[in-house]
Amino acid sequence: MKKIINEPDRFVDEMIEGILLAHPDLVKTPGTDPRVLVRADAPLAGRVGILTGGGSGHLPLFKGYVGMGLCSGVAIGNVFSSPSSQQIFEATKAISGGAGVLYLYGNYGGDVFNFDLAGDLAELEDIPTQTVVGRDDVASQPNERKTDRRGVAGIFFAYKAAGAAAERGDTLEEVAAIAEDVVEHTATMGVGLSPTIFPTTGAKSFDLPEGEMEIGIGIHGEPGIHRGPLETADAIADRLVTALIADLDLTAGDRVAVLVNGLGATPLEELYVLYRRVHQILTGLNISIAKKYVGEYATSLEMAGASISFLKVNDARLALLQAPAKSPFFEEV
Amino acid sequence: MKKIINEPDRFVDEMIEGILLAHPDLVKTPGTDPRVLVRADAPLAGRVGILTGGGSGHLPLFKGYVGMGLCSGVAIGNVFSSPSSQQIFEATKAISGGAGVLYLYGNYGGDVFNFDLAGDLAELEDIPTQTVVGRDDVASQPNERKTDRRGVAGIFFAYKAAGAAAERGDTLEEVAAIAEDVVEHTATMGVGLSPTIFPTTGAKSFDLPEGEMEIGIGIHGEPGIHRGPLETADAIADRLVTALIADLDLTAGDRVAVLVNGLGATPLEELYVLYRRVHQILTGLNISIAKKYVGEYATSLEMAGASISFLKVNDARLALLQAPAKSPFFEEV
Amino acid sequence: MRPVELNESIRRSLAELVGYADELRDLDQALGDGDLGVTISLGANAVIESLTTLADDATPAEIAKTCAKAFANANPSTMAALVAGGLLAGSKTWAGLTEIGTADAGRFIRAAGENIGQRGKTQIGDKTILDAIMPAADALEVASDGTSGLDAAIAGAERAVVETRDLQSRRGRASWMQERSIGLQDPGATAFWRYLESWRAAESVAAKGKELA
Amino acid sequence: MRPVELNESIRRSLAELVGYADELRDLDQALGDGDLGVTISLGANAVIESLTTLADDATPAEIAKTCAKAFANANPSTMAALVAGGLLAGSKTWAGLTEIGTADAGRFIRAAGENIGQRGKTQIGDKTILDAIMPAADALEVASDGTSGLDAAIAGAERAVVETRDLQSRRGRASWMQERSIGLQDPGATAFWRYLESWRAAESVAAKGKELA
Ligand SMILES: Nc1ncnc2c1ncn2[C@@H]1O[C@H](COP(=O)(O)OP(=O)(O)O)[C@@H](O)[C@H]1O
Ligand SMILES: Nc1ncnc2c1ncn2[C@@H]1O[C@H](COP(=O)(O)OP(=O)(O)O)[C@@H](O)[C@H]1O
Ligand SMILES: [Mg+2]
Ligand SMILES: [Mg+2]
Ligand SMILES: [Mg+2]
Ligand SMILES: [Mg+2]
Repeated sequence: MKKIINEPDRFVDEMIEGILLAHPDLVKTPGTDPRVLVRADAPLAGRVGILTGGGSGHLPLFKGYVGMGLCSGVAIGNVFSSPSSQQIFEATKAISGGAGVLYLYGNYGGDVFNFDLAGDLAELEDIPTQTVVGRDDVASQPNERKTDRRGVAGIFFAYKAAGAAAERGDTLEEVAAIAEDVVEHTATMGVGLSPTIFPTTGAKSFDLPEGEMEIGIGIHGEPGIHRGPLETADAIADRLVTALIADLDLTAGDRVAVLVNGLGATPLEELYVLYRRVHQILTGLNISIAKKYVGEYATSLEMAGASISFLKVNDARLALLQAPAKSPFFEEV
Repeated sequence: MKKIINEPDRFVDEMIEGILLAHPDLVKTPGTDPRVLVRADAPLAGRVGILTGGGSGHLPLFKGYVGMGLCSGVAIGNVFSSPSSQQIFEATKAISGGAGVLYLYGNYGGDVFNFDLAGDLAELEDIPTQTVVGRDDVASQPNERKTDRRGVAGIFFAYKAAGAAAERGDTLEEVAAIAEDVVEHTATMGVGLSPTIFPTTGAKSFDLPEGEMEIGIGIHGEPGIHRGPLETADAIADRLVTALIADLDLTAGDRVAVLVNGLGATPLEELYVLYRRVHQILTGLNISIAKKYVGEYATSLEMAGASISFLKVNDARLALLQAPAKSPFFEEV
Repeated sequence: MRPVELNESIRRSLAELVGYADELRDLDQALGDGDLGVTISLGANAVIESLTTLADDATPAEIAKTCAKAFANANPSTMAALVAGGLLAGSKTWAGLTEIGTADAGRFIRAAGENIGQRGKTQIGDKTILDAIMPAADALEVASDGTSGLDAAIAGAERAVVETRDLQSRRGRASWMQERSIGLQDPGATAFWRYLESWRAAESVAAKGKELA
Repeated sequence: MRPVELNESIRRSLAELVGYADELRDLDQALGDGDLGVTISLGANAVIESLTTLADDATPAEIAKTCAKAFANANPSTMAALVAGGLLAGSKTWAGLTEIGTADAGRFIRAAGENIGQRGKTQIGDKTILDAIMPAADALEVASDGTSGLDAAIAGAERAVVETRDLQSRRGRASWMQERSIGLQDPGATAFWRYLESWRAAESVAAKGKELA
């Protein structure tokens, strides 16, 4: 294991401690549980709170998107595992400003059932909640079963749009509808080149022979749709972009936001080599790129690989992406 | 090789192409050589230009710091090797707004001699230049020979301060003096856990047995000062911070800016575990942290490891760090 | 069974269940992410701990709620949340009861199963824990006495577990394996079956202990 | 030597020098970053290419400047920049000359060495290319004829190269190895020595070619 950590069991808590020490102006722990993190100014009276959550190991997901114009809070699990319903419930109370709370997180069973349980607890305390799950990984289910897809990097678009809507004072129904609309128009596909090593066990998140790649891999190493010899950046981009265009049914004249995301160990240089090709393909098809993001937005510790996400935009969605936001890891001015 | 690239020989050019396609509002190629990149609004009449440059493979160094309040341009070499004097000279002309050009880059022979040659060419065209080299790696030379040190991540502080000074209209002498002052008060030390693989040859940048670490390693894999079994994050932070405090002669009451920098494959989570300890040590010594940066600021492709940089600040230096800046990879508002 | 006996029986059975943690880890490794062993052992220990400090006058429903809360938070996961939600739903069928019999156990388990089915959007045959729960509820509800009811419940659960091998997983992490899930035994269903077996084993040891005393 | 001959001799010697690329790569691998082989082969080929298209009436100084420019940009590095700067400085000593003799070559090399020493903040004994350059300049300046001058220059450079083995590197990348640099031969000095050898080898082949013709 090539990790700069102390006791593996303390990894998550120490990481959170570091974030709190580094960004006390932006985030805080409202109670005694370090696994609950909220905006420094939470709760915002009269505003919809947005709560996300999930396993650790994906920075800047999920805790990196807590801030102005983004999520209001996060419940943090161990590496790759769900936070508890109790933690989610605590976070819900801490961000509730009277206008209800939107649960917005990735579609994984553990997270879903724990958020649902927490929602039941919140209801008992008269905090209305609604739920929208990110489910953008087109490799995880065919289009007919798209509501069962895993949620990966594309949830960033939903955070950004829903966060902007909550910030301007939209109602819970409105914020949820915006999140749902964005999720509906988001698609992602990734490629994995090497696995994550779990800090506690030293196990690998998946096995891949040297020189091979897995197209469609999930951010916890979930199986993809094609395994074979490593191809060129252009060939990989072609595979991913073709799948995304088909899934979103993009045609000439459409506009998209593009996110080229690194999964951890892959250098930024390679993400730009990928972006280059994505840009060429889309431009060639007369699909215009209204906004682009290149960097690490949702990782899997030191996994090597990348993902490409598209959000099909219209004026409303684009305006929400362009609205100001500020968290420890993301800023839009 | 686990790389998302096309022809290895085209790696650098395609990466630059990607950056230009992604950020045409921020950067441009002034001539026909793709290895010369400048601010989209360059040259700024009456302003000092700041030119940096060096080998590729260190994103966001160097090309990521071209923008408002930072560098005006960059000359880009192959992976880990210097740009040519001709490229540096072209970049000089492209950013010269009549007030002279500051050469600000890391202290490596190839870069130094090529920048010097370019400076001779610039002189022939009546463009005054001055040179300040980043030389912050305390592991590379003892304090008595500090002017011979390698330049690593700490040059970020010099970019930020000199860039702010140039932006507000300081003269070449003033901008150079500010850069020099910041360099003089900057110290960095790193730790390496696994090497970079060169895209062209597949060779490793250094050899390190599994389970070992190298303290003081350079960003091209240059030898450090201690090699031994991998230690805990806290023990590593203790080693690095102790060396930096001694080198900068920090005592209670001093103020510093802190940069915890990832070298490529090391997850952001681990950088926060490191930051936590750095914060604890400094606070314990009554040294206050006036500004902090945690993330990837100067990498070495997919090398695993991290570095810690301190800039001893006073009011003047801190104000320059706080001034607004905007490049494809860095923003201060 | 009175509350204090119920409390003790649950603790004894959970101590027994922990012995199956490795089996469950391996099954979940093959079909999912391998954390079910940890969920079960941390969850069982957390429940044991909170039942140990529970007041003697706690009702059966309160005991069930205590189990739910402890299990939910020990190692959050699909199983933790579904089981906790199921226990809460089950506890509602015990409202007002001060002692519980075999049929009460059956009703509890049915309510838990229905809740899990709802929350998990699952039906029997989807290859989940539900497949093992429902036959056990059936058996307990019609049983003439506790011992035969438990035996029948265990037999029904075991049959269902074995049958999961031929099914394709339709829910959760395992469903991503699609056809490759066929041939592998569902870890969640196995966990429930092993829990019933643990109960029987623990009771028979306890009964022997009482005989000797 | 007239300009056209000079041009041809340089090209022939550089073609010869490329044969030493692997040796230089290995030496630089041990003491630095291993790119010297590439610098020398790309640099040599770039110079050959630009000399091939240079006008026949180019002066010796112009030839030297052409070499400088091509070598500087082929594979930018310490060696590329220092050699290019040295060539430019040397070319100044040839201002006005239409033919060059052995002593002119000596003056050229001395000026180049001084320039490298200045730019590199280096002195003899720092274990750099300078260590090999200066003895060669000494030898050529006092030589009675070209052949003996070249032989003496080569002998002097070789001696200096061998002596670098016992020295500690005080400049550039190699200096970071501190004491561990002792025992290893300086790649830059070796490159200069091999260049002189390449010149001699190429000339003798050319001379044989002329005899046969
Ligand atoms: N939607 C669902 N409804 C009911 N049971 C489910 C569902 N999804 C998964 N399960 C059960 O959960 C078991 C896995 O539990 P666990 O290991 O905790 O899941 P995870 O690690 O994916 O959170 C499966 O074997 C299956 O029995
Ligand atoms: N400051 C210096 N002055 C003169 N020669 C130097 C200096 N630094 C390095 N050299 C020479 O350069 C050689 C290495 O050249 P090169 O491989 O191009 O360097 P790098 O790869 O570090 O840019 C050394 O063997 C030495 O002879
Ligand atoms: Mg990373
Ligand atoms: Mg990285
Ligand atoms: Mg599991
Ligand atoms: Mg070299």
